[in-house]
Amino acid sequence: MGPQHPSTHGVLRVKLKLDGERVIGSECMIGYLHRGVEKIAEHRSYQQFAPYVDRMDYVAAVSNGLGYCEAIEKLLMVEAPPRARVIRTILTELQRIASHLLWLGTHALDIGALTPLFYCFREREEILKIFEKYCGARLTTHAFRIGGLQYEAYDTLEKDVERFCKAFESRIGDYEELLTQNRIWLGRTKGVGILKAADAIAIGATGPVLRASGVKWDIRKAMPYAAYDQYKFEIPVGTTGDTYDRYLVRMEEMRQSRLICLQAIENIPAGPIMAKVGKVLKPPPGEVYHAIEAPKGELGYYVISDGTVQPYRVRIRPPSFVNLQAFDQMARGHLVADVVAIIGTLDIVLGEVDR
Amino acid sequence: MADEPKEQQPSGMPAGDKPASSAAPASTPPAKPAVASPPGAAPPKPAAPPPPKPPVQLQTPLNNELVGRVRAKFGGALVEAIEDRKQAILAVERGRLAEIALYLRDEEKFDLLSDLTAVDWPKREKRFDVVLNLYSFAKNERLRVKAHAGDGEEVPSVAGVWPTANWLEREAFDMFGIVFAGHPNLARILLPDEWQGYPLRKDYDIIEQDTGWVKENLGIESGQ
Amino acid sequence: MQGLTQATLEFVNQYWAPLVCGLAIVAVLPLIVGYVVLVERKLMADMQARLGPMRVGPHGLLQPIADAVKLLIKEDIIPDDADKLVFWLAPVLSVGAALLAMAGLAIGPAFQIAKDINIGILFVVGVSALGIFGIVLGGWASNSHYSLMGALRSSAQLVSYETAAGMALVCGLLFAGTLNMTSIVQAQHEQGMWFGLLAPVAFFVYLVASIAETNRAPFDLPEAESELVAGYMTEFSGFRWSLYFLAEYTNMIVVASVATTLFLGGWLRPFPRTHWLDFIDFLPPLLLVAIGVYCLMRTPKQPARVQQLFMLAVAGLCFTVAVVLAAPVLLRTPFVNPLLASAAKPFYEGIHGGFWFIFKVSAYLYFFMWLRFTIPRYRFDQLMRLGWHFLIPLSIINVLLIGIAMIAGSYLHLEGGWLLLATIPASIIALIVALFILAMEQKSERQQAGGAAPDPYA
Amino acid sequence: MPLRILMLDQVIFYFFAAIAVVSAILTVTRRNVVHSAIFLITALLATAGIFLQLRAEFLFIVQIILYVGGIMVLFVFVIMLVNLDVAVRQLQFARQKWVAMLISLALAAQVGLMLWSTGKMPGQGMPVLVAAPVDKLPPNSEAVARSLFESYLLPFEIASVLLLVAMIGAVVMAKKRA
Repeated sequence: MGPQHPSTHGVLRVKLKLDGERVIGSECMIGYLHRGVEKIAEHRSYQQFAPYVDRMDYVAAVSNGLGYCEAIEKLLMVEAPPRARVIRTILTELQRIASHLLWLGTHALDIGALTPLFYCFREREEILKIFEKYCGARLTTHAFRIGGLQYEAYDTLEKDVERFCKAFESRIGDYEELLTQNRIWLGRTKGVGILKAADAIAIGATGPVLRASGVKWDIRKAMPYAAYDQYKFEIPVGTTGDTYDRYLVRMEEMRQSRLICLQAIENIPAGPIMAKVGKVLKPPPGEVYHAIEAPKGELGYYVISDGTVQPYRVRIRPPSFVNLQAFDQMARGHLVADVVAIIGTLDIVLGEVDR
Repeated sequence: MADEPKEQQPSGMPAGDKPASSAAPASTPPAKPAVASPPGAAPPKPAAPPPPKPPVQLQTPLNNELVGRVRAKFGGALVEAIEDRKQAILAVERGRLAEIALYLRDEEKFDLLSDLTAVDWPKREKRFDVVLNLYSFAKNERLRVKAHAGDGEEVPSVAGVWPTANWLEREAFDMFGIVFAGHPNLARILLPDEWQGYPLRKDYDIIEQDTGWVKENLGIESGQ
Repeated sequence: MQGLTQATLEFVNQYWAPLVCGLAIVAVLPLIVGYVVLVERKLMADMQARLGPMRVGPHGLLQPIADAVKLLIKEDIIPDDADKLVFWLAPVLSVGAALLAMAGLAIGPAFQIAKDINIGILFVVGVSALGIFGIVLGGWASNSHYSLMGALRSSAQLVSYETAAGMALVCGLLFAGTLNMTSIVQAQHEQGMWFGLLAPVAFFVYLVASIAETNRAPFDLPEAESELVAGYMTEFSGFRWSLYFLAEYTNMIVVASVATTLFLGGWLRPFPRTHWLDFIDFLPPLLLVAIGVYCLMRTPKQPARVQQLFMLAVAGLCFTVAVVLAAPVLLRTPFVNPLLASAAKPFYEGIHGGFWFIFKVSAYLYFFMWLRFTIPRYRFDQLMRLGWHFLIPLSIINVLLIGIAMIAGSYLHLEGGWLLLATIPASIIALIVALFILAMEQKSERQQAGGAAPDPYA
Repeated sequence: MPLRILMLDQVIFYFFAAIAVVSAILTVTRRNVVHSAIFLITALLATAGIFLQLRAEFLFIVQIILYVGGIMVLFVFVIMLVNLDVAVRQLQFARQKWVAMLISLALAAQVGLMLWSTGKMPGQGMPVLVAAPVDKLPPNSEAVARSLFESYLLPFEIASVLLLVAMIGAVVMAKKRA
């Protein structure tokens, strides 16, 4: 299946070894979208590198930005003010819903259901409108700054988010109605691409892929960052770790994110939105590894500073790159038609895989 | 990007490698990672405008029970244990990395290898740092294990211990040229196989490209 | 001289009338298919919270013509080492089969091209089976591995679902007693009961099998399979591709009309024999009047002047058809002298019959389209397993049960509506058997859940 | 029956017969396998046309469904699935030329005898079939059905059992191979 394949979410080439219809081995050829982000990081100042981070996982740009800014704040031993942290949480959760919506739409399209795609894009459009009103950009938002936020929350932010969350509850009902009990959908996803818990941990899968295999671990709960410790939300966990469980986990995650947003907009604390951080950042020499729960999994930043304006080394731990490793063992023994479903359920974004 | 890539040697970094190291484990390897520069030697650069931060103690020697157990088990292999910004870092000897990794996974329950990457310190004699970021579900803790490797020296592969290291090590090889002994199929993962040179090394200039490969495959003079 | 005119007259009605009707069908059909495609795109858009084609003509009403012109102009690429003869023949074969099948259909009591050929339904089914060649040869001629695989898959699907469809038809024919289209509808008229109600399971099996046979909705695997791209149609472009497209939609119409004739009572009014329900006759004209009024209301909103004219024309069309439909009904009412009424009788049946037939066919097509937008696609082996393990045994058992019910019915000399007493238990037993097969299927699926799905070609 | 109608029937009959003969010849002579399959299909369709022309619609549709819709589909399937380039290259017919010549001669002799003997019979040589008027003939599907299920029920049952056995045999063989 060549790089221009209609259903590989970007430029991914999969070499399949087939016995008739059955897949007996596979090898992912990646690197088509490699832009050398980490090399560029070593030649840019900390603030200048922030927009590059959005281009990696272009579907969930806001959470990339959050991860990077928080990593540098940890490096500077600086804490973002509470108001900034709450607004950051709201925007990141909205981005998670948007990312899952895009996943649901394209995944359902690959398996043949035409309608969910348009429903998902209708909701996603509303979220992108909120981003546009907040920071002018829809996709690569560069919404956050190191130390806090650049823009004050626009006045109708709470109302927009509330209107969206109110409408979203019935919308998820629509998707569930279309797919969850649908016999053909079950036929195409039940028992496809099974990844047991032990294998998931061994292969380093994180995020919904890991949780669907039964491991109850979410960085937002385990090591809360931004303002996640102030809100109550559950972590959905699957049982068998097949495509259907990943579908259920992500649907439940969308609901939880909606709850977080609702709790967050109730009281956005007043106060400054930017910590005391100078124009020129020269973090004291040293290193830090900071990971956040991106929609695809654990997104980690390992930043080493040598006291100068430019980071000495920025290493980005991409969840899609690691989750894609599980593809080979998941695809084995399935038919070619299932390969499409498995790529969909891993929810990989090639910008992040190749960096 | 308006600014031109500054190549000048970052001023503040203490030049050369400082042999002295605070904790005095039995056999200190000659070179000491500049990163864990002794606290006293280089006064932490106070960021210009912010209020003069007290020279906070960033790299403090770490001595919790984990370090104790590891030192008891491996003694010399554990070169150094420090804590940077409340994150535990163990520097271990390159030769026994795989063994220590197995120990950390089984006894210490660090069952998830979040990330495996490498850092290039051209100034140091043992040039590369292979950095493993581990996480344990049971203890909800992170640990960073480092091993120093010179150019061309082989680092034992941990793909056996954590299968996720397979691609991560291939990427480290692709970007830095570090050879991992015992890796199932060590080959380039992101760049084309015939690409010459290792991009993420400090001496590999950002403008530079494998012009040979570009000319031959893409048929254009040069990437720029 | 007299001999000559008599001979030509006989010659005309024997050979020329069908020829002219045939030509009419071949000319009108692409237009009908074009508008069926437009309706489908509009429906799909409506279900997906968007508008669908709006640009060409008011509400995209001229879109099909634009499509047809585009397809005609598009460059016709022939893969270089493809087999010229077969490459040209394949689409023609599949369109020919589909159009030929159209000839056998009885649109209304009056309008049927092949005047009640004795083997009606068999003719339609047999000829549409020729369509498989179009697909297989098309796949082979385009000489690419993928389209060949797609062609083989879709023909395997067609062949296996034809058996299921055939058995379902047999079950329907048990009630009708004859193969001739018009007499089947006559039988339904006499018994006053649609066969679809007498044998619901057969109707369901035929419905599913007909969807699979026209490669649509959940069974449109050949062109949907991601690596087969467009299945056997990949290499065809421009007009050749539109021939296949025309064949697919004509097949859909053929299948829909066979179902309406056999199961939904052809051109009969919903309750043909119950006279106190006669007001149903007024329904068609009222419906068309309503559409006409709606168009009138919409005309001022049309932005462009020409679109307003077009909407007016559509409204006018609806009104004239409404009048045409209303005329025979009014004539038959008591206060019109019987002489005129009797003259209007055949005229009334023809027009109303035609309306009801088209209404039922479009309802059937609506169901096709509705399925296509909502449910995802079957994998090829699931599709074959459904066909062989579930549909075919179910339809055979159903024929058996309906047969027994018929004998019991004749033994207790139940007539018409009373026959339901016998057929309902038969249908229930058939459903129980269906559930049993499904349960067995589930069990066997669970056993080899570990192993992968069985290879369809094994 | 005015001459003109009769004449039209004749024209249609010869038309179909010509197609049948030509495509039969082409089937044999074609080098490309799929082309010969197509010509075989046209030959069968032409014979079906002749059935129809003789007002035997049931036979017409059975011919189409059985031969063209059933058997020929399998032929084309086999041609597609089995990669035939190898078979085409080997020329096996070289040796049987003489045997084929002999058989065709015998066949020609037989046909000649039949033609010659009719000359002896009363009536003018070739028995010219008169196209039966359309409405007098009983609808022949009933006729076929009645004869099949009443007068020849036993052979019909035996044939169906035979078919069943053949089908089961095929399934068993396929199962073993898979």
